[in-house]
Amino acid sequence: MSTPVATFAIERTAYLDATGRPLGPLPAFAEDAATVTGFYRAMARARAFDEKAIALQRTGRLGTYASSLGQEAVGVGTASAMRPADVLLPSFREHAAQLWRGVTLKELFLYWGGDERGSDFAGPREDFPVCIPVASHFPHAAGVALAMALRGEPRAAVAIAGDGATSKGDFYEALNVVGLWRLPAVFVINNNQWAISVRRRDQTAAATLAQKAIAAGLPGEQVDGNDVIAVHDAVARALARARSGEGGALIECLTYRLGDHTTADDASRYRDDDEVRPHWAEEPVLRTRAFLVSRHAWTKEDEESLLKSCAAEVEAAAEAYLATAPEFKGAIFDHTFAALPDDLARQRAGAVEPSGG
Amino acid sequence: MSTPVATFAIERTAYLDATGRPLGPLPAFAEDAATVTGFYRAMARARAFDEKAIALQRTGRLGTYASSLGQEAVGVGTASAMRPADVLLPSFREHAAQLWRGVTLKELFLYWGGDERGSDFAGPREDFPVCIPVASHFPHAAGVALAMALRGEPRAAVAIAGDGATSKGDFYEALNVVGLWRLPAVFVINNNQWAISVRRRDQTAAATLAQKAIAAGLPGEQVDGNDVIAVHDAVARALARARSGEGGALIECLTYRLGDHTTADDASRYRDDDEVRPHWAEEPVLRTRAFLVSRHAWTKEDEESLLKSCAAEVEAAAEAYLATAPEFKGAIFDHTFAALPDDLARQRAGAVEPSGG
Amino acid sequence: MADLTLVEAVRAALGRAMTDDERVVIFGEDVGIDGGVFRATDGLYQRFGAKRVRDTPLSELLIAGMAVGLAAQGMRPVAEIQFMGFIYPTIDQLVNHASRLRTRTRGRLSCPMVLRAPFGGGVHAPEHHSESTEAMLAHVPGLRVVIPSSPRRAYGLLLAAIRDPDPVVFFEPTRLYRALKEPVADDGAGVQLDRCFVLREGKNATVVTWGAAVRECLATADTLAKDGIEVEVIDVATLKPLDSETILASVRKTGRCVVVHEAARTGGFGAEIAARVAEDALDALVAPVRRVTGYDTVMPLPRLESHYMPSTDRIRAAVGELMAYG
Amino acid sequence: MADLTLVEAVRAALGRAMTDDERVVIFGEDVGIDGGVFRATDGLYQRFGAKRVRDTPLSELLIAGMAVGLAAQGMRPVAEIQFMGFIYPTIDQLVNHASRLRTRTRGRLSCPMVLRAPFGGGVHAPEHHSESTEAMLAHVPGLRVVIPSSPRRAYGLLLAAIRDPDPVVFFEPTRLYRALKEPVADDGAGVQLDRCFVLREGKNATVVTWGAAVRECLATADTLAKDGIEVEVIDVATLKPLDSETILASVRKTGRCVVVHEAARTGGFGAEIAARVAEDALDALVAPVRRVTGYDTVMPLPRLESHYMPSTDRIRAAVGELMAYG
Ligand SMILES: Cc1ncc(C[n+]2csc(CCOP(=O)(O)OP(=O)(O)O)c2C)c(N)n1
Ligand SMILES: Cc1ncc(C[n+]2csc(CCOP(=O)(O)OP(=O)(O)O)c2C)c(N)n1
Ligand SMILES: [Mg+2]
Ligand SMILES: [Mg+2]
Repeated sequence: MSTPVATFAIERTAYLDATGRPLGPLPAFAEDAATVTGFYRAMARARAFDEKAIALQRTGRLGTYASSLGQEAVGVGTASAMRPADVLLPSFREHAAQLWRGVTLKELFLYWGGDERGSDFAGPREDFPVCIPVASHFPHAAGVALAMALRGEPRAAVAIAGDGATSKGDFYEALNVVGLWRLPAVFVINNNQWAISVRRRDQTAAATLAQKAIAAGLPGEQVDGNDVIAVHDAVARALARARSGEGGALIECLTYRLGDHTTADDASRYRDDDEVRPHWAEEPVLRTRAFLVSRHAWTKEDEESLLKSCAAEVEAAAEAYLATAPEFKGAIFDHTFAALPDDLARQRAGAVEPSGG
Repeated sequence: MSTPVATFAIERTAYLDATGRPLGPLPAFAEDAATVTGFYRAMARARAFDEKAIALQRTGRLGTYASSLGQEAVGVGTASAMRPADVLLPSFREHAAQLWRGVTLKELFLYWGGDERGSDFAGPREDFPVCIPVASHFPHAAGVALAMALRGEPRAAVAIAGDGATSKGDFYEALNVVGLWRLPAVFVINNNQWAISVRRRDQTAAATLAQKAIAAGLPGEQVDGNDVIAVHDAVARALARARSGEGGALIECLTYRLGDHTTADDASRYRDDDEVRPHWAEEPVLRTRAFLVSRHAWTKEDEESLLKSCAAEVEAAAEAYLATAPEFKGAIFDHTFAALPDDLARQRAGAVEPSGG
Repeated sequence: MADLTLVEAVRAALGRAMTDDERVVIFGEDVGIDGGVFRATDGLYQRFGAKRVRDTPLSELLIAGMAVGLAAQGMRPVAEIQFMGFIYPTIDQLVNHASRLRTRTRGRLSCPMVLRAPFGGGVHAPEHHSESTEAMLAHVPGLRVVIPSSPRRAYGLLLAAIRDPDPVVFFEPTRLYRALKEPVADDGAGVQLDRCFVLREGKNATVVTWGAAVRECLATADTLAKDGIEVEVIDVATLKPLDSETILASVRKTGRCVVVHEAARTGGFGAEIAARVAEDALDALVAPVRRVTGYDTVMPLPRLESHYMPSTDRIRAAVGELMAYG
Repeated sequence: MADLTLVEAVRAALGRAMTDDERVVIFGEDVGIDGGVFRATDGLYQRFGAKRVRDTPLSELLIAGMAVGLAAQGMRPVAEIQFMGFIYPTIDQLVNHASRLRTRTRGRLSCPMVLRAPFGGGVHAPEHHSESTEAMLAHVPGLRVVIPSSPRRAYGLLLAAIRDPDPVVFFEPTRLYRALKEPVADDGAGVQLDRCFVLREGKNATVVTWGAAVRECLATADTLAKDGIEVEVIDVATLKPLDSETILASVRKTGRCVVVHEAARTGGFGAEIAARVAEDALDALVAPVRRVTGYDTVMPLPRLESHYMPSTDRIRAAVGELMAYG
């Protein structure tokens, strides 16, 4: 005899179609043109950074770099839903989110240029640095959220990672404890359909990534990740629940990686331009602009002046980065521990003095 | 605008109530009294082993031992649904499954007595030894299943572990690839409600453990784990699908750990007898006997002779174990590699000759 | 001043740290109502409540990763891994995060966490419960690795580890948990990290060791003293960062060095100590360095376990051999 | 005989192994149509098909654990971890399973698997992509750790590793992947494991090294030769089990020993080599042992990376220092 004991449903939310036309009523915040204009400006700024970063890498002045091209709505939609006191734990592709949080362009250039000072953010002092080992920051987010909950603070942790990250045990173990202890942590998946050369459908047989939340007993949902209004809305709703003690959530943002995986990658080895092309018609910057234009909230002049100011800002930051001398080599040692142990002090002395072995 | 994109349901199956009365029509195999009698005999045999193992441990003649008291239907229901050519990957509590597979009582005593030869099974040569690091054998099961699939063999891998094991990333990563590649692997969860002192509800907020399959896009179901017919039926159905190339499954068996976690544990520190008592009324050995008696397939004489033969067999195996001299100390070295490397040969020589350092 | 076993001293230090500092939180598997499988956290759940003494799901990776998040937020997580044999899923978090959060962010974030785990053989434990792999972690830059060998040092070193501003892995020798009692003052005094302890002075040979093997080394020194051989016994205590000076000063005095550990020989931490001697006290050596260790084999199950352990016989033979030199 | 780079030699060995033995299967992240992020598996997916060359989900633990299952079933899994920096989730499988399946079952099951990973610094890679933690695995009983330092040895050692009946971790120095070409015969001939290679003979000092540092050591030997100092350069190649004899024989001849590796100094595998010298060739030493290594710090990001690496200057200074003795 079989009896059903549990049922589940996963929903997908979108507010704008690919051309920026509303699919129905918008959330209240989106009726405020200034809000969406702010999102748009942030996405454009992130894209300007992206272009410059690639250009610097191509000319040997930056290290390997992971472009966020076409995925800016995930970062901006997420970060804009956070409060300053919340903590962001980003993967290596979420420059848009980091910039919104107040990480400076120069800091980003420094980090991707191979300088640790790029992770010493002057702005969001509690935000985590970029996480390279995929999904390993989800457990940190659980810990950050637990600290907030223990202290009774109305704050939350937000971790972002890719579709590939959802295959790691780290993701699952952390999601499970967020569900179990109702921790104020929101996990945002930038499902850009690719993990380097591996397609989303080759990561998991799960029909959605959002349904992975069911395994952890907490809410999971899909949103159109090229729709900055939908992303912001979903993250804001999740954060409101988290702050009021109702626990965390998993949010899958459906988007597309328009560029190579990183500057070290050549996507033409594993995907055709024909596959990529239609996604250009759905990308978030274009779409948001079309929306704003249709609302008479954005003009050609606005656009020109935005592009100009972004370019100038990015250019200045790049120059400031390039003008920053590397640290003194002693820095290799100085932050290993709070105080330099004797054993390491000897090594430092040997390294700093030319005679050292 | 939100639209549902996926829905899921989890079912629970049971054939017998706690007193052994059928809840409805039985699967065909259960109408054959000889089959269910075989299950019963195997459960009784496992319990006899269990009692003896605890007695040996209490008298200092066996190491720490994990009792399977009350969970025999999981092991017997699972193993009896397998074919000899399938491969079992057991956790440390699945003696009942191992015995059905042909591991000898003496081998089990040897293993739990601290002798590696106990894992050199004379019978099921391809079965894995007991897995102690919780959940770490699930990836092995995926690999075993992949080997079978690559060779086009109609075989399957079956891994068993506890409710606590479902919190490990190992479980999730392995389940995910079984779903993705439709591997012939069945993961059976002995949900005995406890992971040492941690309750099932403190492992995960998921309403069922079966629903964790949804995260991996493969079938998951619950069965009454004290109902050997239900367990056998679910595993047999899953194995039939697996062998015909339809992929794996997750089966959660609801049962109860009637004893301490191991002989090193004192469950009275964290649970009351009052909580345990009702579960004695649901336990599988009693229940199956009641079913057989009601079908006139089991008599008092059958019972007496079974208990006697089990006791004799277990006693003989225990004596054979106790009479087995430990290996020569060179054995520490001899199976580290297929051939002893020079470096290790020197260490062996030093260890074997009394003068060695 | 109560007589405490090592595990009681650990418990006292944990209780003291929780009393002194609200930021201290304890979590791990079965650390709550059960008080830990070795009872290291016994009573803490009852004293400090379910918020600060938490049973986690069965997820070691998570335990370590959550500790990183808590520590970065200014808490003082003290997490337990039930046995060293189950610590491997945490290594990614230790190597890639805990040990480097400070330097990656040039000091903006830090990771004052403690990860405790019992370890070592000789207690006839099940498979995977008797290994010693401290050397793997002692190789990780940015991590402290601390191993107490007596109730008093366990108390003081654990308090110091919890107060340390950087991550500490704290390994407790199972074999010593209840092997001896000594008076331990629960006075909140830490014992300095990063220092070796000379437990017994001697002029003929230096025996360097840590953890449970300290007992066999002291016992061997007793025996050898009867033959007129004076052995200096050093408990390394903090493997990383290593206090070379104490070890080298002793070897310069004795001219002979034996390193003793339970872990497998090759790549064990004894190699590091032997290397330092070969680098910085070579001229003082009158005899080769010797290591008395576990073998490069898997730790055997209990029936053969005793053949694997560095016994007093093996230690005595090694010292004896060196005495023939010089 | 084609001129191949090291990464091409790896690819040739993989292709050869797959051709010779149907049981060989390759899997990992991006090893399929992309041919691996370093192109080590380029073309294999096209040649051998999607069944035998498989992209896995992004799950390192699974990759190692699946290899154990396949190997126990008689297959010959050759799995790739994309960078050594992501190998830590596999350590549990390597320590608790791969390395001991044979001895746990007294030979009934075994684990003939290979886990490949690129490693090492000097290529200005992103964070976590430049470390060298081979010593952690070289401590694990039952595991072989092999590191090639030339295209020819890469080809032969990898074939031997794949054919070996026990688990092998095979670390490929990223910095050498395309640094040099040499003629490599794709003749299916393996190179014996468990042997060090004397790459250059010399009578004044022994330099022991492995991986990418072999290049700097050979270059230093060239320079020093001009000053009349004859350096013997040994490529360890198989770290575990270690071929002590070759190293000790050399040190007995030269009386001087410098160990060079990129990994952090403390607990690095150089310590093991120094320890063996201190144990078994002490009488031959005319000078202390020296280690030229990375520091006990986290590998810096590219801007400071060069200060961390064991440079030819540092190697030359160490040999020079030792020449002042004896
Ligand atoms: C644990 C780990 N394994 C492998 C890598 C190498 N790697 C870097 S990014 C990446 C793919 C990540 O895919 P996804 O999670 O979808 O994020 P995306 O790059 O698409 O943003 C891989 C395999 C890594 N950084 N960490
Ligand atoms: C990875 C790991 N962590 C911790 C342990 C210690 N331990 C042994 S059994 C157990 C609980 C297991 O619970 P469950 O999975 O429900 O299985 P059960 O013991 O109830 O059969 C724990 C924590 C272990 N063996 N492996
Ligand atoms: Mg992706
Ligand atoms: Mg259980």
